[in-house]
Order: sequence, then structure tokens, then C-alpha cells
Amino acid sequence: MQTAPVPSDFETRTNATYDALMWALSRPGLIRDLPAPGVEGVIDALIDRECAVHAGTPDLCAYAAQTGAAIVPLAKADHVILPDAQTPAMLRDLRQGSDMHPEDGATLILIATLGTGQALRLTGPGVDGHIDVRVDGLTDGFWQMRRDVMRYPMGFEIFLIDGSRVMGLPRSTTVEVL
Amino acid sequence: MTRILDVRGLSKGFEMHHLGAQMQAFSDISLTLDAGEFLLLKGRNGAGKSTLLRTLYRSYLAQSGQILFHSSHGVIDLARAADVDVTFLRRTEIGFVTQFLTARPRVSAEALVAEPLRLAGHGAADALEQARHWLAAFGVKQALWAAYPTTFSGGEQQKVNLARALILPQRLLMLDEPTASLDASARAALIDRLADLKAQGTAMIGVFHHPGDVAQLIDREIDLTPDAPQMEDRTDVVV
Amino acid sequence: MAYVATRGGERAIEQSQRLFKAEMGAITPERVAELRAALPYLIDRVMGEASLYDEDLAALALAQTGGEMYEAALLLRAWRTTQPRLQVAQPVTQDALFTHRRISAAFKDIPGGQVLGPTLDYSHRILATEVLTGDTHTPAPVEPAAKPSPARQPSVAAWQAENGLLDPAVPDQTLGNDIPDVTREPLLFPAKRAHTLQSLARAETGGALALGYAAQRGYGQAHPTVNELRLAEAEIVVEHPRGTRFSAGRVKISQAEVVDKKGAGLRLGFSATMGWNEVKVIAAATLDLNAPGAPKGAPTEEEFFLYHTEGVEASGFCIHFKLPHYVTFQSSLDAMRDAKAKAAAQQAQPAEADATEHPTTEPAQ
Amino acid sequence: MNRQIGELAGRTHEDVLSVLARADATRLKAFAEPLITDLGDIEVRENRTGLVMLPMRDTAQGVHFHLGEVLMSEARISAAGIEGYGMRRGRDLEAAMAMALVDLCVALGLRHDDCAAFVEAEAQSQTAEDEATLKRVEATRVDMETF
Amino acid sequence: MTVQQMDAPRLITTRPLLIAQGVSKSYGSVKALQDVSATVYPGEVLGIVGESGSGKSTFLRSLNLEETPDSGSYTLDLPDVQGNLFDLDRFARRMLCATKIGIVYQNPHLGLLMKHSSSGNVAERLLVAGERRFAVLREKAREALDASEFPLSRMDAPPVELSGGMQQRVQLAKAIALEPALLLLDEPTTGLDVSVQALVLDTLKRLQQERKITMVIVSHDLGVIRTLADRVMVMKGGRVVEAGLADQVFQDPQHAYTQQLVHAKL
Amino acid sequence: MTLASLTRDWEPMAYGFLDASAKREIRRKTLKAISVPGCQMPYASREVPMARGWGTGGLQVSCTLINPTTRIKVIDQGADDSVNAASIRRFLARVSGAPTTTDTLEADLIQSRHRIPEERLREDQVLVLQVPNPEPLRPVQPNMSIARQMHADADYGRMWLQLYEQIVRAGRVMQGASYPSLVNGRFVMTPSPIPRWDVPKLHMAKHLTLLSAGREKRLHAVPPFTKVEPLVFDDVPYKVEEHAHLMCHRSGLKGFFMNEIPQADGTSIHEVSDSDLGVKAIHRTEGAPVEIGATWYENGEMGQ
Repeated sequence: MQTAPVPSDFETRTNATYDALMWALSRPGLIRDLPAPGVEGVIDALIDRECAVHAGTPDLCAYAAQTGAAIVPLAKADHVILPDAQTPAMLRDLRQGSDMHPEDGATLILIATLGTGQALRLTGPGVDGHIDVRVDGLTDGFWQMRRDVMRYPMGFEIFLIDGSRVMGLPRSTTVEVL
Repeated sequence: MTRILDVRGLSKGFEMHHLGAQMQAFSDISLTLDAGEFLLLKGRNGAGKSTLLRTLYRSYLAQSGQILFHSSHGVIDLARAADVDVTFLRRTEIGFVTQFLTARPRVSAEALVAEPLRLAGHGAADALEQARHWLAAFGVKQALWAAYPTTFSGGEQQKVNLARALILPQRLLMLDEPTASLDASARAALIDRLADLKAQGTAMIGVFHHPGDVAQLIDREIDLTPDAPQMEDRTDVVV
Repeated sequence: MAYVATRGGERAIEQSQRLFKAEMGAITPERVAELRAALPYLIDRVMGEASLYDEDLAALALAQTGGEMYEAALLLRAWRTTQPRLQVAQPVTQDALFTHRRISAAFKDIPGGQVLGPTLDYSHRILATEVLTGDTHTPAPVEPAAKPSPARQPSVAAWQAENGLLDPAVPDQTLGNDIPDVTREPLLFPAKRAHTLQSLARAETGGALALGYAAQRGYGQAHPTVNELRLAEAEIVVEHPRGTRFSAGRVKISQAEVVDKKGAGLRLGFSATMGWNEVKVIAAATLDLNAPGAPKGAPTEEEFFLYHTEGVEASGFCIHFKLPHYVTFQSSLDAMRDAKAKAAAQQAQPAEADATEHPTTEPAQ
Repeated sequence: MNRQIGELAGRTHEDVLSVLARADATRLKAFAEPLITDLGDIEVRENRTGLVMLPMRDTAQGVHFHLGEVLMSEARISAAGIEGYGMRRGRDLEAAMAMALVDLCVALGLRHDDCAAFVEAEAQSQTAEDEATLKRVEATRVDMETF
Repeated sequence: MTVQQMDAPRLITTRPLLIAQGVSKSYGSVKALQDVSATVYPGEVLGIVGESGSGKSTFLRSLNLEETPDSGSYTLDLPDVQGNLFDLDRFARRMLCATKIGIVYQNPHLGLLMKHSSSGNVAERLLVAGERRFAVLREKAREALDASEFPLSRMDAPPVELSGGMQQRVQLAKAIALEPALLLLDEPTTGLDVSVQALVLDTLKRLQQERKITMVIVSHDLGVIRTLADRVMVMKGGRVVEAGLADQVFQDPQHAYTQQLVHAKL
Repeated sequence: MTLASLTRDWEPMAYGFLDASAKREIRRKTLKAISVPGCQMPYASREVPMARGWGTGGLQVSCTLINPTTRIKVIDQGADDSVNAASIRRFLARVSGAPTTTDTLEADLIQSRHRIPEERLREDQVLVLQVPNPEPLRPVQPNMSIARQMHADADYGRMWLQLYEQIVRAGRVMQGASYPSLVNGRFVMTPSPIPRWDVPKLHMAKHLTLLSAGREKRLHAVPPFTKVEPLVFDDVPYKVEEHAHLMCHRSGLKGFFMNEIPQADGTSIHEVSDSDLGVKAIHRTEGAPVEIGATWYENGEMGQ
């Protein structure tokens, strides 16, 4: 303990991944860089045997399962990892927590394309005034459904992952389709 | 003549569950009453005079028959009318005068007398002014107007009671021995007021221990004694 | 002279620790071993409250803190945080305990009998002052019985359940990592029973005693009778990589059941802890017995006793008041001075009479 | 009869492991040391201290809850594709390693008689120790005489 | 006899403020309320009498949305208030009760913060309803306390230092501070000295007359009900056994239980 | 090979002291805390080698965020050199190898007890506040379960009532530090016991604030650009401590939060509470090239 401790590669990677995720949610609409592309790093940083995960592909399922997390149906998952948004109706099934425990709301991790596509205007905590962003790869009606199903402070968080880029949308963000 | 009351085949008895007995008060009474008319109820003790008044007022529930009251809003059978309507009519069109005052602590005589006017929608100042007028008329000393009747003598309470009961001209007035043990001047004031109301068109039906007190007001009499000869009934002498 | 932030704080910290330690002298392996051998009940108490079972570490913690119990428990708990969890053992069951002491106050005799085991309960509490004048106090040896006591003893509660006096407990199927763990997840209310019992197992003895005693004195609804009390050793049954379950050793545990006899049937309160600590488990079982339906804010309410018997948290908070608070103090001082100035200014002006005041005629009750 | 890997001279694998876990550390190490040469290439997969959480079932409602954690040492080794495992109370990593070595020997069927003799001797000493304890305990039994 | 008078001839077409229909509630095997219905018109005072355990307080607490019955409906004819109020979520219930319904409990501890100032107790209700101006809070608290005939010189004294009668006045002031559409009174004078009881009743009577507050009052004391109520509902074993005009129920009780009750108490 | 050579050495403790599972839990809860500003998120809270109540909550958050390049500043009562700040700084450096600083402008991560530095924080900085009691409702409702329900209901009547009572009894709001504040229009939080002077610094700030209570096991957050409004009546304005006119006897600074130092003659002198700001001011007076950042307060007035 006298010499300065050195973090393992795993520690360094998950620490940097979390830093990106934390700032992504703190400043919705601003894109952050992950240390490595893909959602695996996000799984490493956040998920372990205390989590219940729903993943959209067998590979992701297997990756999530090796952390010790339980693999569960979407409606029971605290982390939902999907390669695409499928139908917006699935947002209705996401865990939103309760008035007493808003923290039980899910975290939705989606693959999307950032910088092109649907123009959105974001307002809310973490946004200085408003910010306009473009997101592609989500199904029609996604944002409308997000607005319809969430009853703040209940709700869910969304991370949009595009390669090694990530954008965060906490439940407190209002998304207006332009 | 404006018809006010049309009672048809009214009967009242009391079911006394703890005795397993039924006591009949009166049966199959019919009568009518017009505006400005004064009807005296007669009969020996226990003939059901007060009971009839209370049945008409809906303090007692009729067993059968109808009490058609011609209100300013239309005709309604008081025997079966909704409670809310009865409450409303009692507040605005049907009065009941007894000899007893229900005094309430910390309510002054004048406030108590003004109350029926206020409940009927009169302004506070107007109601108070009229209340003082009637307290004076019934011989309540001015010094007592702002005092609490809970502390008054029986006689004074009775005067306050009459002022209160008669302050608001109503369509139908029931009188349950209001003159009993009144002093002469108060009795005179009462008769004046009743005459006044009668002239304004109030229909009255009453029971009096000494009918002589109100002799000049009486238009008709009905004897409730079961075996009384015949009941005078104005239905057959419709004008 | 230029103002620089001196390192005076750091130096003071260093020297204050030295001062504390200087009083105790060198900590040697011999001292630790002596503490371990001489103070088994103190060691047990520290292990239970730290929820870390290892006599050597507990003895070391006591040596390092000079017997400051709260510090010793904190030291062990913090050390615990650095260690990986290897396994979750198979649940210990009452009928599998290697029993040293087993008594019931509810019956004169019980199936399996009353076995006193090691206890000072019936001793006369007389100081052996002769030791101070040079004599050695050598305890008389136990005269062993001809036959060994059965290692395993039947359960009083099981007998009561068979006789319809108690609702039989439905054995939990939860195992391993699925058993709720307050060291890995927050304690929320209404608490899971597993959280309640785990928190009581870790509870500070004095805290549990104070609140349990309050419940016993009438601040609770139920009056406890000791249904069964055991001091025992429990096997740590772990799993070999090929799946064989085996005992990797034994640890001392205490277990108490108390019973409430006020209702239509009997009702049990339960507590167990690592190490031998009878007072704690009887007090904690009393709290468990009283918890259902306890009013909010009563000492027997779950939230109340679980928060207030957490010794490491309670002692930490208590001593944190020694930390400088001059910023918050300054903030309050500011408000206080302003309020005083306002009051003084108002005194200077005659108070406005309350014109709309009502006289009151009601008698006070 | 199908002998299971890890059984030894009529003792189940469970028995063997339980005896080794409680065996005297000094004797265990002394017995294990020479086994290393017999075992050849040994891969040490894990040798660490850590905590084993100890749950209990409450007798009031049957709920499983955690009593607390026990400091344990663990050793996990392999040779010739077979695993040896040691887990003992306390922080003696060497003793855990010694236990893993004996377990591996038993699993591989090496030095069968020596191992059997060692386990037998340790088992007897443990039984004797328990018996002595329980005789002292029995001395504290309250004899409830009947009238 | 028709409890609900659903088929009674009607003359005046006011709509009821409150309609409760078929309200039932069980606690385990105990049936606290069985198919209880009540209608209250604006400005009316409905008295509910019955012995303890008759279900009258459970019914009142249901009207205050503190209890959720197993079945039945409850509507209030007020702007922005729709549907069966038993179906409202927690938040909507709380806001409705905070702004539209006032309650006075027998036990002041249930209705008051005993160590806060009396004016603060009244102000709390205004605060919950969203008032954020200190001067307005002060003034409205003063008005409500004054209307409840509470001595203003003591408006900042905590209820714990006041007599039982005064505590009830603070509760009353709190209940009327927002001019509720409905005032619920649960044994408001029980436990008070007789003389104090009369004074509190008098205040209630005056408030009712001056402000035309619709009230539902529960009491085992027939005198209290007789003083205040326009109509009376008699409950026994969770059921309504009789209902009618107050004077009628007291003078000409129809049901055996009511007769027994009236004869025993009068 | 011998038994001794086969046997491994004892592992040193995990990087950043906390094991991976503890860090992941704090990460997950921090993300939720940021997403619902001001809402207290429960977490398990591991035991760390410091007594509960001595910054163990802040410490766990810092240990989770830290890496060898994170420049850490630790203050207690505004001072870098106070005993507890020194102890925590030493611990963080020891378990992470991260560099430390006393300069607010240089810091990436500032762990603080009771103060927010006077220099404005930037949008790449994280402020970790140690929280002894995260529950603003505690004074009016000690029972945590009921208090949680009150938050769920946004039932803050009692909170307001407390202010009403203070004005009635003392003529003003008597809340000193930990002034209850409404975050993002929904949750009332305690901003940790920072003085009233510091609360406006949280309102629409550029930096991220994480507030963590280790003993009480609750974590809440104020993200950047988030409304933080102290509870005040419309007609009784929020008042910070009257320190605007006080002057630091060491540095000559004026218009910042001050420590009062009683003197033997019965008077008081003052020194600036943000010790690093004081040091920088003195160095600057002595001619050293010191950068002092923009401050929240200018001439004793909160800037925009």
C-alpha cells in the first residue's frame, strides 16, 4: 500500500465508460466518447449479479449473463439492451419504478445513429436552454410513446449508442420532435 | 280562493316495536285549507290534534293518505316528498309555532329572531331590524334584545319564540297551542300578528287550549274526536 | 508574513494518532494471541457486531484500538470491504447445531433436557481480589460426564408446532446470493425479514439491549419468555468445485427464541448472531417479537430499532459532532443575530393592539 | 460399486473434505509437502483469503438470513485435468493449499494408503475432541427429578 | 320506507352535492360497512348516529377518502371533480381532501400538529393548497380562527397548551380555512365538558347558517345530531337502518332499533 | 516446488478501495440520481476505513469516480488544510494514486464538507458534497418511511409550515445551513449543510453536484443547468448570511463568506472561509502570477 496503486485495464476501461455515461445523462444531447465501441463496455461498467437484464440478441444475452446478472423478460429488467427500438409499444412495458421508488425505473440501452435522421429538441435539467439533435434508427412514434408512458418522477433512462459515441436521455428531459 | 292544502284520507298510527303494539292516532282524515283561512282543530284529549299537525309538518310519517301542499313551486304530497324538499319548504313556506323556544347558548334574542329571515335569504341588517321590531311588538324589553335567551324566564322566552316563529310570512302556518300561559299583552300581540298574516294570505291550522283566544280568526273547525258527528268539509262548498 | 495554507492539520492528525498508540505500546503477536485466549466473549462480541468471524483479526482489532469497541468493529468492517466473497454457505439450521448450551424458560423440562453449558448465570459475582495480592486463580476443572451430551438437540418450537401451539415455520427456499443482504443492498421499509434479522445479527449489543429492555419494560406490546436459548457451533457448509458440499469448519453462534403468550396461540421472536452473546440475542429477539404492528416512532418499530442499533453508524455519527461545524454554526449565528435585532427594533415600537380579539368564555380543561 | 472421485477408503468425499478442513494445520502441511513431487505439474488457479457468507434459517418464520461473514482461505489447483480444492477457516493460505494438495491426491488416487491413514488419524482426533467437549457439556445438564 | 327516497316526489330540482352508493367495506371477516348509501344536498347537514362499531366513523372516513371501500361509489358535484372518488389515485385524493373537504376529528391529535402554532395549523392547509404568500397565510388563518370563535390573542399558541374546546376550534378553523364544499365532523364534541360542548355546537350551527356549509356529522350523542342535523341516518352493524328528517327520526322513529335508541337516550 | 512457493501472497486491496461490485452499485444509483434531480436514491453504502458521519458517503462516490489522472481537491468548512479534509485527501490519493490540488481551478473532482468554493465551477468539474442527513423532512418527520411517502406525494406542506413557524416565532426564517430547496420543481432536497450563501451557486450551475450520505445510505444529485430554488414565501425573500460587507483580515478580500474569529477583547475578526481563495489573493498581492477564477459573488452580490 505504500506505492501508488495501479488500476487494472478492466478498471480503467469501466471507469472511463462510466465517466462518459455519467456526463451523457448530466448533459442530455451532448455526445460523449466511450473508450471502446459497442454496448459491452457499458455492460461491464454497470451490470453484475445484482442486476436483472433483458437483452435483444443471443450474443448480448450471453455477454450480460456472464456478469452474473439474471436474464429476465423486458418488463422485469432493470437494464434493457436492444440492437434497435423494435416497436415503440415496448416502451410501455419498461419498468418505471414507483412514486416511492423512482430508482426502480429501467435503463434502456439502444443502438442508434447519432447526428442524422429525426431532428429533436431537448429541454430540461442538464440542458442550457434547449439543444437540437438528430437521431436515426428508432422506430416511428418512439418519442411520442416515451412522452405518453412516463409519469415523472417515474420513468426510464435511455442511452443511445452509436459505435463509441453515446448520448443520454434521462427521464427528466423533454423531447420535442421537430 | 287559492287552495293551499288538500289532505286526503290521511291516517297515522304508531308501531311500538318494544311493546309489539300499534297505537292508532287518527284515520282517514280529509280536509282542505285555502289562503288566508284559519282552521281550528278540535277534539278531546288524545284525539290526535297535535299528531295531525306534526304529520302535516312531516315530523311524523303518515301511514296512508296524501297531504297535497300547493307551494309556490307547484303541488307536492308532503306525506311522501323528498326530505330535501320538506326542509326547503319549512325554510320558506311552512311554519310551525309552538310555545317552546329552543334557545342556543351565546345566540342573542335578536339574532335568534332574525334567523328565519336570514335563512330565507334576507340581508343581515334588514333581518336584524325586523327582529327588533317584532321583539318590541311582543313586549320583550329592549335591554334584553342583545342578551342570550338561555338566561330568560319562561315567559320572556315564549315571546322571543313567537317573534321568531312569526317573523317570516309563510304560506302555511301550523299553530300548536302557542297561547298557552302567555300574558295578556303578549297574547294580544300574537293575535294581531296572526290577523296580519291571515290578511296577507297565510293559511293557518291550529290547536288551542282556549280557542276563545283566537275566536275572531277562526273560519272553520274540525273535530277529531273519532265519533264526532260529521266533519265539516269545505270541499263540498267550493266557491 | 505571507499566509500559506500550512500542513498543520496533517501534522496534528499524525501526532494525535501517535499519542493514542503510544499509550498502548508495541502490538506484538503475543499480545494478540493473549487477547484472543483471555477474552473470548469480548472477541465474540466484536466479531458479531463487525459481522466478520475471525478470532485473530478480532483480537488484532482490539489490540490496535486498545479495546475501543466501536473502533474495533469499524476496523473489521472496513477490512471486510476489501475482501472478495468466496461463497455463500448452506443455511445453518437449528437441529444441526453442535450445541453447548440449551435452555428454555417456558417449560420445567424439555425434550432433550436443559443443558446449562458455560455460564456465569448462577455464579456469585465476587471479585477474586486474592489475585491482586499475588495468588493465582486457577479455575477448577470440569468433571466430565461418563457419556457425551448429544451434539444435536431437538427444537422446542418444533414440539410446540406439532402440538398446535405455534404455526409451523415454512422453510425458506431462498439460497445463496438470492438471500437478501443488507451489506449489498439498501435497507428499505417495510424491511424484508432477512434484512431485519441480518441487521439484528450485526447490531451493537448495548443498543439492542437498551431498546430490547425498553420493550421488556412495557414500551412494547409483547412480554417475552425465553422459549429456547442456544450457544452452539455451526458448520460452514461450502461447495467443492465438483459440487460436493462439506463443512469447512465451525463458528460459534448464539440463538434465541422468545415467545409471546398473550394471543390465541404462541408467537415467536427470533434472533441469532455470530459468537456467543446471550444478552444481545435475547434483547434482539424481543425486538423482533414486538415489531409487528408497532406504532411509528416507537422503540419497537422496525425502522426505529434497526437504525438505532447500528453501532458503527451510531458511533460514527456521534463522534462526527467533534468535526468543525463553524460554517453551519456561522450560518445559524447570522440568522440569530438578525432575529434579535428585529425583535429589539420591534420592542422599540409599541405593539399593535389586536382589535379583533375575542373574549374567551370557555373554561380550560 | 462406482467409486466417486475424491472418496477414500470408505469415506465419502464430503467426509474427507470436512476432516481436512478441520485438520491440524501443522500436521496437514507436513503431510502435504511431500505430495507435491508426486503430483507433477500443478496449476494454481486460486489461492486467496476471502469471505464466506453464513446464512441461517430462523425458527420463527423459516426465513433464511445472513448471520455474517467468516474469514476463509481458499486454494484451487489442478493437475492432469483434475481439480483439488481446499477451504479452511482463517487466513492460513498455506494450509488451504495443503488441503487442496491432499484433495487432488485423493482424486487422482495417488498415495492412497497414506492419505487414508492421515485422514483416519485426523478424523479420530477430531471425534475424540468433540466427545471430550460434549462430556463436559453433559456435566452441566440439569437433572429434572420427578416428585 | 325509502332510505334513499329515490322514488320520492320532487319539487325543487337542486342536485345533490354528495352521492355515496352501495359502499361496503370489510376488515377480514368483520363487515364494517354493508351497502351504505347517502345523499347530501348543498347546504344540508346530515347527521349519522349509531353506537360504536356501527360503521358510522368508517363511513365518514370513507367520505374523507382515508378508507378505500371494497365496493361502492362516491361522487361530489363540484367543478373539476369527476367520477367515482374511490377510484382516484393517492395524489388526486390528497389534493381533493386538501382543497374541497374539511374534517374535524374527535381526537385533536389526528387533525392537528400539537406543537406547532394554532395559526400554523390553519396555514398548513393553505400551504398544501399552494398558497405561498406569508401575509395572506397569516390573514386567512386569522379569519378562519376568528370565524371559529378562537381568541386571536392566542393564535400563535400551540394546541398542546390549549383546552379541548379550543383545540376543536383550531381544527374547525383549519377545516373551514379553504371554504370547503364539504365539512366532515367525527364526534366533534365528544369528550368535552358539557358547557364547552354546547359552545362548540353553537359555533358549528352559526357557521353552518352563515356560510351554508354542507356538513356530515357523526356522533353517538343524539343531542348533538338533533342540534345540528337537517336529516339523520341511523346505522347499526354497518348498515343504514333508518333515514329521514331529523325531527321525524327523533319524534317518530320507525325502526325498532331507532325507537330503542331514541327512548334510551331521550 | 514447495508448499510455500505454491502459496500466493495476500492480495492488496482493490484500486480505489471499493471492490467492483460496490462501484457498480454506486454508478447505477448515481445515474438514477442524475436522472431524477433532487430525489434521494438508496444505496447499500459499504464500510470504508473512516467513521460513519465523517464523509464516507462522499468518499464512496469519489472512490468510484477516481482514476490516476483525476485531480482531487478536498475541503472541509472551505479549507483544504482542515484536519478532516487532510485525512480524506490523503486517503483518496493513497488508494488511487491520483494527484491532489488545493486550487479550485485545477481540480477535476472536489469533495467538500459544508462549502462550495467561491470561484465558479466549470462544466467539466464534479462537486461531491458530503451529506450527514439527506432528508430535508427529518425535522418535521423523523420516520424515513413516512418521509419517503411524503416525497412521493410531493407533500411539502410541513416543510413550508416550518418556515411559517419560524417567521411567526422569530420574525424571520431561522434555517441556517442546509436550506431546503426545491430541485427541478419537484423534489425538496437538503443541499448538505452548506450555508445559505452557497445555495444559489447550485441553481443553473454548469458543474455536476453529487450529494452522498454514507451513514444514511442515500445519494442525490443536481445536474448542470437545473433549477434549485430555496423554499421561500413570495413576500419574504431569501436571505444569505450578511457577510457581503465583512473583510478578511489576512487577505483583505471582501464580499465572500467569512469565518468569524472571536478575539480576547470581546470583538471578532474575520477570515475568508474559502482558504484557497485567500491564499491566492495573498500571493497575488505579493506579485505572484496567480489566476483567480470568476467568482459567483461579485462585490458581495450573487451574479447571474
